[in-house]
Amino acid sequence: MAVLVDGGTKVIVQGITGHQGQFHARSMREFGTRVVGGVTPGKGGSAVDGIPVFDTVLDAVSSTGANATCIFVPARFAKDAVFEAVSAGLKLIVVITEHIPFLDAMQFTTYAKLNGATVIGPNCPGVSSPGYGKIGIMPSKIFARGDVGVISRSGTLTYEIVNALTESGFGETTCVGIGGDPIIGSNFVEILSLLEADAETKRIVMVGEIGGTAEEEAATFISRHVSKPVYAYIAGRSAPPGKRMGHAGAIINRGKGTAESKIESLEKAGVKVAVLPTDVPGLMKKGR
Amino acid sequence: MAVLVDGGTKVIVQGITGHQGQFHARSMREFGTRVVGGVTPGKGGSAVDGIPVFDTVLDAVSSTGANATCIFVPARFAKDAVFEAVSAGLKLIVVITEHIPFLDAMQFTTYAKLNGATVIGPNCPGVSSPGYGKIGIMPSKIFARGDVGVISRSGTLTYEIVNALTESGFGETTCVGIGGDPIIGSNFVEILSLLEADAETKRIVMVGEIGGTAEEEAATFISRHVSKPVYAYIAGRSAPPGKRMGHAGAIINRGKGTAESKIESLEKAGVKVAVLPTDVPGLMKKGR
Amino acid sequence: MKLFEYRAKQLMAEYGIPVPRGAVASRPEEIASIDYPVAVKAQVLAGGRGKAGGIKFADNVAEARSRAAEIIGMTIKGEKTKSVLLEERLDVARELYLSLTIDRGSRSIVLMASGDGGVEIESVPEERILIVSVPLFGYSPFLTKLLKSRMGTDAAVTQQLEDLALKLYKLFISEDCELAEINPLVITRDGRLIAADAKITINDDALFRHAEFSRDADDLTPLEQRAKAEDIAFVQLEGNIGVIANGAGLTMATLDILTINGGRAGVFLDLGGTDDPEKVTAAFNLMKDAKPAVIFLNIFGGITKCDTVALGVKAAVQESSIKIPIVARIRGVNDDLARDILKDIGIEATSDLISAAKKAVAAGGN
Amino acid sequence: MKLFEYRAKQLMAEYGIPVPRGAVASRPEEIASIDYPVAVKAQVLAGGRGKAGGIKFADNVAEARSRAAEIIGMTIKGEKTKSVLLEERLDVARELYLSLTIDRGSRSIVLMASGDGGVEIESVPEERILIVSVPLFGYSPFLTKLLKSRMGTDAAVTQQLEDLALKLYKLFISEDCELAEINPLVITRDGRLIAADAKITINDDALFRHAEFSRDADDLTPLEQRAKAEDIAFVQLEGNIGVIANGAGLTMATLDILTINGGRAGVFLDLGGTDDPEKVTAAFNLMKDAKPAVIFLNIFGGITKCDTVALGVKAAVQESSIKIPIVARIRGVNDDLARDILKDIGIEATSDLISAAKKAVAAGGN
Repeated sequence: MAVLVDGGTKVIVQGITGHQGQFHARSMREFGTRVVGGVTPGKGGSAVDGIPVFDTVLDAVSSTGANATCIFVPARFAKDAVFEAVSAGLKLIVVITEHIPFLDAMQFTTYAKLNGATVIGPNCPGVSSPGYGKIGIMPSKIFARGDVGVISRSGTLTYEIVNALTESGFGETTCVGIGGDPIIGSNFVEILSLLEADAETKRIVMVGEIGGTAEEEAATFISRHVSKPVYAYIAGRSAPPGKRMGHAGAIINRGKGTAESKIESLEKAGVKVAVLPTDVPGLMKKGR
Repeated sequence: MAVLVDGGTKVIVQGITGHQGQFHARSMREFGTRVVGGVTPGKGGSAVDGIPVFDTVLDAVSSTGANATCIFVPARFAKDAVFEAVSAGLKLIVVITEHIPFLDAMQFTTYAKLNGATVIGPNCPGVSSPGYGKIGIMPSKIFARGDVGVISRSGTLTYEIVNALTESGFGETTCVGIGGDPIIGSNFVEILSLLEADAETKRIVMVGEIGGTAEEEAATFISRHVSKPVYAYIAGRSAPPGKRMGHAGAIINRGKGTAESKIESLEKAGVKVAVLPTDVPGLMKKGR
Repeated sequence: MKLFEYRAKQLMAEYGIPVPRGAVASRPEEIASIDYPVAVKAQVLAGGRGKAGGIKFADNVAEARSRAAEIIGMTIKGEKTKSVLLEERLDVARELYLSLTIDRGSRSIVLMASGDGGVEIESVPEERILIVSVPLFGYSPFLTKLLKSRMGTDAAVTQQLEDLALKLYKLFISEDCELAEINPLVITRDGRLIAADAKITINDDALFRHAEFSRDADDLTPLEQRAKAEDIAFVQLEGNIGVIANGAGLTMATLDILTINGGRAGVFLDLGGTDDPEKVTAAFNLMKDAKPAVIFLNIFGGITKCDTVALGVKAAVQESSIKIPIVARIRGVNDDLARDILKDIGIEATSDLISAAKKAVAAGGN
Repeated sequence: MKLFEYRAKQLMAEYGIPVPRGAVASRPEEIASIDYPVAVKAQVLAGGRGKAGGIKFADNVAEARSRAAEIIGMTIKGEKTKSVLLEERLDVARELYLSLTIDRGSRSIVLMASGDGGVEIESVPEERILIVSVPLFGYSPFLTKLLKSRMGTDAAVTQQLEDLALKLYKLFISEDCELAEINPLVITRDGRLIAADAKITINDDALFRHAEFSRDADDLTPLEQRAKAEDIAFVQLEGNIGVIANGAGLTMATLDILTINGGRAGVFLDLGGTDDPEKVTAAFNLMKDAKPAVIFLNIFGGITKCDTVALGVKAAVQESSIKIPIVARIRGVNDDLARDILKDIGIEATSDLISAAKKAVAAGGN
């Protein structure tokens, strides 16, 4: 099996008639995802590449039985889009949109949590389960079905590492890009617990970066609750304090969030931490 | 074992220096409850019957290791009191206070849920686990340790039924008064799932009343998830529509919330429903 | 607390919600100039006033006064009409339904809407009603999309609808409502959205935050007002047995037991968890003035001690010379003491609920 | 976006938070009458300006002007001082600390407070700091109790503290802050609570809701401003290698790899997930003006196709005649095409990250 996206996943795309929405709806479908509908207000009744478009998420859900959504709407409409998805009963909400205000993200992640919905993102590449499908914008070609679960705060860096894994003969159960913003719907810990419970996942790769204490919390969780081998890479060893390194979340503030602290915590929890991102497959081969 | 209140429960009383707080703190302690502290702003450093009083819940928790609270503060301060308890990390919050505005109750039950805290009430008699302790205002003498779990929206009516059970030779694991208001922190379903999971509880008594659809939802839950025999009594068969019957929650509105609908749902779920409250022990003896 | 239509509309107008032009009058003479056709509407809290003749029409002052004279004083479902609302008649194109209320299950505020307004919402098929929780952070634009989709409104009306829904939500929160309902919400032929009828219920427990509503407490009978002042739950029913019990659940159960045994409760009075004999005395005095055929006292003592209740009963019977027969069932903490006290004043209290209920039914003459 | 102290205080004053009397000047001549002793404070965003000589004192206009002349133009931690804030000197009895910020873990707004103000909060022992989430429904009175208990304030100051905390919370929410910090929060000898210093950071992603802050964007260097306009993440560092990569994580990893191999990045430039060659050209033009010793291009093509990037590079090199040596590592979607395009303009792109990084370090002369 896989986590989050599996054989039962039926996805709608909020913002399907936009450039990104249209492109990735097609790419998701080509990867095997059941993309059952799209939503763009005022365009209900039309279709994009044969995918029916609805005015509201509620209409889309009642017509298609969708249980997940991929959100591409502009930042200032993203909060409302997540509220609408939660309100319509969707339980997996992947928010690709970047540059969403913190207060908006706080509100929609909270509202989703209260209603038992899982939010991935915002500002994330999404979720891919090779063999089942993907929700989001990860490039399809880098994946192969296998037994590695991947969790990452980064996008391209993850592709780099997944690609290296695949080229070294490994493959993935599910790869989850949780997003690089300070306020995200699912943290390492939530996804680690899903991967730990997934029978097919035999080992886990965690791609972290500077900023916040999510990696430290993951380390504590791993030492208590994760039995599978975990490999990690932490980006930002050379980042100076006070500089935001591209991601809104990647900043060393008030002495917190350094790569050193994260690496030390993870190593204490028994995680093998790679010095270079390209070292991950090598570490894993040693572990086999 | 018991549910909610057991050997590990350490209670503080918010509003301990008031008439009710003081009286019931003593009564709880006499019932075997570990009442470790009280909170009244401005009275920190004093004591009530040897129980230390603190200015804030945070002080009380850090000094005593309390994990539960019983709230007696006046209605207009109740929301803040629950926020304070949640903020201090307490995981069981029993709100005795009645006449709390709905919007306040919506806010504090939501905030508690988000933070993984269980609220019982408001406007409830609390929780009693004979042999371990009680949090709230239930009269101590009616209880005996036994294997019946009791859940009720009512106060006195529950005492009547528990008393009848005890006089008929039954006893209780835990008796939970969930409260008679429309907005309450824990519904039948939440408590049913705790009692179903509790090894010592062998049978369950549910005391419902007109208003809302909590009993109907409980019936659905019982038919799916409860293996233990359930007995019920529903008050308000003779209540006319549109009249609020004492409890703010006890009203038949828009054709919803009738005793007939509740009884029918429960009977369909295999629950034995008593016609008179005093019939419950008799039904249970037949079931043995 | 339910507000009268005119008061609910004043409140909506304060929040910027469009309501018909209108004026309230409690005597026909108060009706001054009218330069448009009006509806004369009885101001009662009961539903169905239209069918009961509580809404009439008039084209000028003289007609309006005579219609008002017909309506004021009229009794509608047991409620006496004290005033009328004179309101411009709208040129109606469509009638919609919109309300906000509290939902127990989701612990949230729920928006209900339908394109089928002007009838009781209970009679509208469920698939034609939108029922959706408002996110706890407030009204959000997707709700407007759902309203538009369900009601089939055009762009211009949808814009008015969003504005109105936002204001209604603000009113609901700020005024601690339990219900805020607009039915019908009218679209006029010239494309305006107007709240043609309005029902607002304020959460009683939040009235301490809303002193301005205290003068609106007209929906209570004099006895209900007295009970409220004493913090006693008081419900007027149809039968002839006066029930005094402690606790809402026990009181309801007592009613049920009486009904099963062929009796009917006339007044329902819940002492709650008191331990004050004076409150018991007040309850008996209230009950005396409610004039039931028999008083059935049913107490299960816990927090409320039985002897406390008995002392209150004794004081009431002695001070106010209550002549109504009293049947008492007393059980729980200090019930022996209580029985002795009641015996002193000639009341034989039993401990068995069912037999006591049967006795009360018999005494009521059923 | 960080606000200058004077702007942060203006904002606080708008919300009713007491701040010292003061005036801002960007030239000494602007300083007019002063009838009280003042502090002349450099308006820079860097911390530690006091130690760097950025705060001086004056008792009259002449003194104030000459202190201002000394401070304006001063470079503090690499930041040039453009203006000074002249502010009444407070008669300080105590210094407290108060701030609101965003907490990732609890996804909430967090209130931090301490009785030990006037020093960096990092230097205060943890057990002397209150850190508590504000409930998502807003400031609630229990927080005041916690503040009082932690700061040891008397009743009169506590009342001012609650009022101030409420206003700071309102400011935080309404202005989409990331940080709102008052340090020190001063209690004067006559018992008034005043925000003696103020730090406010506005959430960049929420600036679309706050047009009024656009004129405050002075904390960006000219290159940073250009990058912002092009929606390119641009970070100025200390080394001599200019890094262009796609994606924040990959860019950081590239920096780390350079560092491990003995190099140091001077500029960090993240294309994000673009598929527009013009954005790549813009990035190269930016990089050219940042004048690194070598440009290291590291692309992992996915959404961003490698050939798109190569076309952008080609355009930049040809149009703007970039003379800085370019080391390229290209991998992923269409990397063959990309390598061919780059070959045309004399750039030999490799696919191996580590060897490319070593080459860049060597070219940078490290």
